[in-house]
Amino acid sequence: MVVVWIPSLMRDLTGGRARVSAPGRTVAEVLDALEAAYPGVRERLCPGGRLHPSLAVVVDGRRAPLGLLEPVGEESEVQFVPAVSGG
Amino acid sequence: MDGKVRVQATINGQPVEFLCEPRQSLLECLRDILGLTGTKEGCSDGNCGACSVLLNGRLVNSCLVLGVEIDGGEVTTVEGLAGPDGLHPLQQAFIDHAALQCGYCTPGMLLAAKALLDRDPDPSEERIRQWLAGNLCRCTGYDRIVRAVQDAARRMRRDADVHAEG
Amino acid sequence: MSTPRDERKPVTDEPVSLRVIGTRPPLYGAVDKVLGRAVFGADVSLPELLHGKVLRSPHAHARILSVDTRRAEGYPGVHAVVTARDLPEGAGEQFERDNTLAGDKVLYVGHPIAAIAAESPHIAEEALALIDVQYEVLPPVLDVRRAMQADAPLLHETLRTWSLAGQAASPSNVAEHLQHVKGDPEQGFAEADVIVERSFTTTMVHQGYIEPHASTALWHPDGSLTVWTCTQGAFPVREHLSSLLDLPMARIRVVPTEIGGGFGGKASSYVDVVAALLARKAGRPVKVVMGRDEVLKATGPTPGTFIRVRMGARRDGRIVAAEAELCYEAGAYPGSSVGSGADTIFACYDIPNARVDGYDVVVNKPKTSSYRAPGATPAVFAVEQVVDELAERLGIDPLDFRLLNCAREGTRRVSGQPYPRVGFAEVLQAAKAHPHYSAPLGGPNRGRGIAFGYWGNWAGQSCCTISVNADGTVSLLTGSVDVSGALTGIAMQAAEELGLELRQVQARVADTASIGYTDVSAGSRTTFGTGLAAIEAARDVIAQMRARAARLWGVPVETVSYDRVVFTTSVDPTKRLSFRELAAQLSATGGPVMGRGNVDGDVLRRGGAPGLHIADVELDPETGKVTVLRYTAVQDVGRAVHPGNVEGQIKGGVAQGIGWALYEGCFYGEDGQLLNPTLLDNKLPTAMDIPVVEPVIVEVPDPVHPYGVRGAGETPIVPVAGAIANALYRITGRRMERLPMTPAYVLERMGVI
Amino acid sequence: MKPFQYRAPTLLSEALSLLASAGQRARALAGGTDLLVQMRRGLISADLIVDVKKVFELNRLDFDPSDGLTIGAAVPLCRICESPEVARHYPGLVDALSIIGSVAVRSRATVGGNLCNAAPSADSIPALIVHGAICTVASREGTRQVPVARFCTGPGQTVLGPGELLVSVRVPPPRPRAGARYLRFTPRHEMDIAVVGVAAWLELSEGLTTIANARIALGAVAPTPLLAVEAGASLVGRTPSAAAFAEAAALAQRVAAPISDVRGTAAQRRHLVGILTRRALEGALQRARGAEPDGRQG
Repeated sequence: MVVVWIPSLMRDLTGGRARVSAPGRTVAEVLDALEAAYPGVRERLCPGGRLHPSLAVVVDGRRAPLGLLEPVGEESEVQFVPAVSGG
Repeated sequence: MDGKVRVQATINGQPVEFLCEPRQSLLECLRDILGLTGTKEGCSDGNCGACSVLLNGRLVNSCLVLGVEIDGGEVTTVEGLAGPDGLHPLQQAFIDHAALQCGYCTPGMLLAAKALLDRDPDPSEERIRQWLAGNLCRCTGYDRIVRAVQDAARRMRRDADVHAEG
Repeated sequence: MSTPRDERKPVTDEPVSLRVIGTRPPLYGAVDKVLGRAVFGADVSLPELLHGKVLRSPHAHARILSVDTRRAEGYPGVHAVVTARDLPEGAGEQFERDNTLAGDKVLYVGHPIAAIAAESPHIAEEALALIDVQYEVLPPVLDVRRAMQADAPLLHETLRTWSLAGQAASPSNVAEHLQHVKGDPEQGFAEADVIVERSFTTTMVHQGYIEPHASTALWHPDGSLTVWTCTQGAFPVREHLSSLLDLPMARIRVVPTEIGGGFGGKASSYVDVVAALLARKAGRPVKVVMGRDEVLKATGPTPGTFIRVRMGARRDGRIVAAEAELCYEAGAYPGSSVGSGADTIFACYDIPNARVDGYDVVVNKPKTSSYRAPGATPAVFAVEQVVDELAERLGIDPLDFRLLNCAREGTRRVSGQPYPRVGFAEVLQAAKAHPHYSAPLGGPNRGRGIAFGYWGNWAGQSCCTISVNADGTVSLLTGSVDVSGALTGIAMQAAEELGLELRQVQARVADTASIGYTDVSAGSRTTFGTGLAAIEAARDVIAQMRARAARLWGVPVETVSYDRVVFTTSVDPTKRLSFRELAAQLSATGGPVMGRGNVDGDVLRRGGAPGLHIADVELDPETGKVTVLRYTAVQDVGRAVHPGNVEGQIKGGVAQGIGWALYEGCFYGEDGQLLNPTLLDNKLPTAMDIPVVEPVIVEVPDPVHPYGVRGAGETPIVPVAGAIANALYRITGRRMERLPMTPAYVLERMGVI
Repeated sequence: MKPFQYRAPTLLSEALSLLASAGQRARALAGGTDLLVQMRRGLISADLIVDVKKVFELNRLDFDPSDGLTIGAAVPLCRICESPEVARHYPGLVDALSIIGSVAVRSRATVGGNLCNAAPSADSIPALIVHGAICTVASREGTRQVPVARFCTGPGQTVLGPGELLVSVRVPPPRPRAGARYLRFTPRHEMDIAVVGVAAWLELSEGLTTIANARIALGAVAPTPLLAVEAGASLVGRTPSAAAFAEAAALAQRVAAPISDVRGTAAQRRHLVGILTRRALEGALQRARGAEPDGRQG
């Protein structure tokens, strides 16, 4: 099961839980599983279907360039962090 | 738009003649009329030094001089520093000491340093910093520029002594 | 072809014997720069060239009722006048269009409204005065907290606050609210023996590059477009042009000129589309060069901020809880650096319980853009003073207190993301061992302050090609604009891989028609990210050369190897070819060899670069004037490819940090006018204001880069304001809660005026 | 910048008739480091620019022990500061002229330009005032003398009428046992504009024990550079002391009428008037006693 770190402003949907496990082979599949268990999660993260531009997906500590398509392993952990560029 | 004035001057040792409007600055004449784009514009109000050139041996901001004012005068720009036998010692020192990064302030910095060394062949660090205070640099933090000027001064003094003995 | 992406060999700690990396060769392009031959943005000239000037709003907030350009169009010497109406219908993102040429509203003084192309810049300027614009002036809002209030004037009627809690209902100036919560902050603060809370206000600051923006556009008879522009990223400019002009990218060629400083400010495009519109309408090439006042009024400075920080620690010196609220000015359109500010504020520390709230707030000022570690400097200015105060209240040496609490491998940031290997502790230990930390101050009214800052590294995408020439030299092309020596650092990594000396490597920056997509040179990514692409391209060359040797010797390619000196085959030890010798055989063994590297650096678990700075300052207690006497900057750079460049980045970043700390700011009047649109009153530090900065390089290799490289260019600016503030505290006994720390402010904090 | 005609007369009479013919639409150009900046910003516009750098009377720089120093209005600051006589007899003047703008600016900028630009924060004017300098103004109708203390009438405003030209400034000969000092406060250590400027001039009595005469002038704290009359008068007859200087400083603070702007707050300026007046008086005292004050600027 993949461990997903729930951003604080979304914990109203997960009963206050900061970490949630869900099955899936890609981030998108995990999100689908989360949506089933905690309705509203997908729309929060992906208003209008695409990951919000100010967010980046991190899988096992690595920013995932494929975003939602990024494959995840059995024991992977997923976080959503600010998309950073630079100056 | 007529009302142009004929200007004759010596630029980097070459006699030059050009037409310009009285309102065109020396900086504009050098860059847009004479194609000498080595001199740069950073502010056009005398606050950054990027447009520094020598006019009759004096360091000036070419954005605050009118083209018509140099009639009969002598101008040295960065394009006039290197000689037939290679880079000016200041140019070589700036490379050796990595005294530039983006290089936009470098032409003005080189002319300011030349004006200083023409007057004082062995300036103190304090004097160099005070003299170069009118030339802003945003990349280097200045100290490598100061080192390069000191090093060039040493080389030029040595060459002058060799020349004197020879 | 090239080695599969994920088999990067990790760098072991003991130093590999390197021949090129670690040396200090002169930089590519340096000779042309000292000769005045380097071509910067405004140096481009073409036959039939016209000159463009932009009409900018005199109001900070107004509705545009009408724009009448007829008189200007008739003015002798004018060839074209454009307004927002000239932007192709519905092309590109609305905010981008509006900030290129204002639609129905102007949102800051300097907002572009129209532009004119004429025979000379003077004629264009005169004709600007003939454009009649009717405004309905609206009240501006300039202070970030005022803008957040419900009754504040609204910049965008359609803007709703977005957050992960969902979309807000009513319109607001707050474009986004982000929040991170780690552990249980309430519980953490309950455990704390000492709690410090302070609020800080920092002024908007401009990057201060000496070269104003300049762009030259030329349309070709076949309807394609070439643009020469001084930018940190030619490809993002191409995307911007393609989007707003509704033109396929293959019909656009963006040629990056030399760049006279950018520091993040030239990662955005301001006059490229305007030049293109004017050139198309006039049927002649057009060059638009910004004046310094336009640069200061209308290009993206870094946000002004309001930051509240509260931290708690136990008597044993452990920080147990931290809380921060960051309100950042986005300027006229959403998109400040509050995200990276929130990501960086507690980045140096291992804090079990933390909450960070960030607000991206539009105000009637120019749209902000990046400035060297965007968002980090104000955040670290705030947190490093609170950390300093905690250490003092607990009676612990400030460096030891930071060592006790610094992040380590595996530490989770407030966002939950775990750290890979980063030299936080190594930097602190190196600083502690440095003579400066314990040297006597040597006089009255002097103080020493330290500050700890971090900048994560963005990797981004890069392309690089390397062609082998018949004489054994190689020609390298990359899309990364050469910001301050990065091109040399990239070429050095290729030379190392190829076993060549740097002077055998010709390296050039390619335009967008000559290389694959390469992200902007920013985010401390270029030497790292494009270096990876250069390494991949070099390994691709070696693979192809091994195949040619195999063909020459009639042996299986697996038996051929290259030890960066000679190609050999295990089949017959007498067969040996140097790179140069094999290169001479290429045409006879199958034709030219070209290696290719295209990389997405983000695939790698990247660590960033921490820095600990030590600042000695002297204060004139009667006038409040501050002089920086001595400055030491210790930083983990992973591996210094070109130590001279890394030291140059540290010296330059500290110099900008000193300007930010003591002298600089974009100061606005109540009516939204910029009060200091010149370099006289927007005071960049001069050669008399910056001491000799001593860089101390610490090398804790980043495991994901073959040579351990980290991004190093941005961290140097981050701790400076905090270090100077902590030094001033030791003299005045007062914490500095505002930037810039002008003489007047210091006197006020001391209660003298 | 609007187009204009350019003339560079060599005769004063020619310059004066050119200026008179175009009236308000003509401007004299000396160094240009203020004039060209303001024309470029549209704050000043002219149809005729009269370059006065070739007119003999405006290019004089001569010192005479009895007449004093005559500075032509078109003499560049660098030439003045490099003159050994000026350095020896008027170090208080060099304090001010040697820090205006930058090296490049001082190659072109002139005392005449600084006076005609009449910025409240001008560095040369307070120093000229305490030296008792007098302006020589010419027009086709003739010439007149105007003390520098009365030359400026408001920010950017002077007594010059249409067709009038500032020809030169005469600085009285140096008096024995007298010394002057100019200090200004700027956030940066160089290349900056005065938040406050203070010039002080002291003349000691025969026995060097008391102050025979004193003048204090302030910059950037009123619409024009300001002679602080009471502050100077308060020192006459007193023994030079910290207390006396503090009293004079307080009087100077009272006459100052500073504003708040992007360069400084009124409270800061009022405070700085006190600090710089005291320091300038101490420097003037050292020079009156034949010593050199420490080089540190305000």
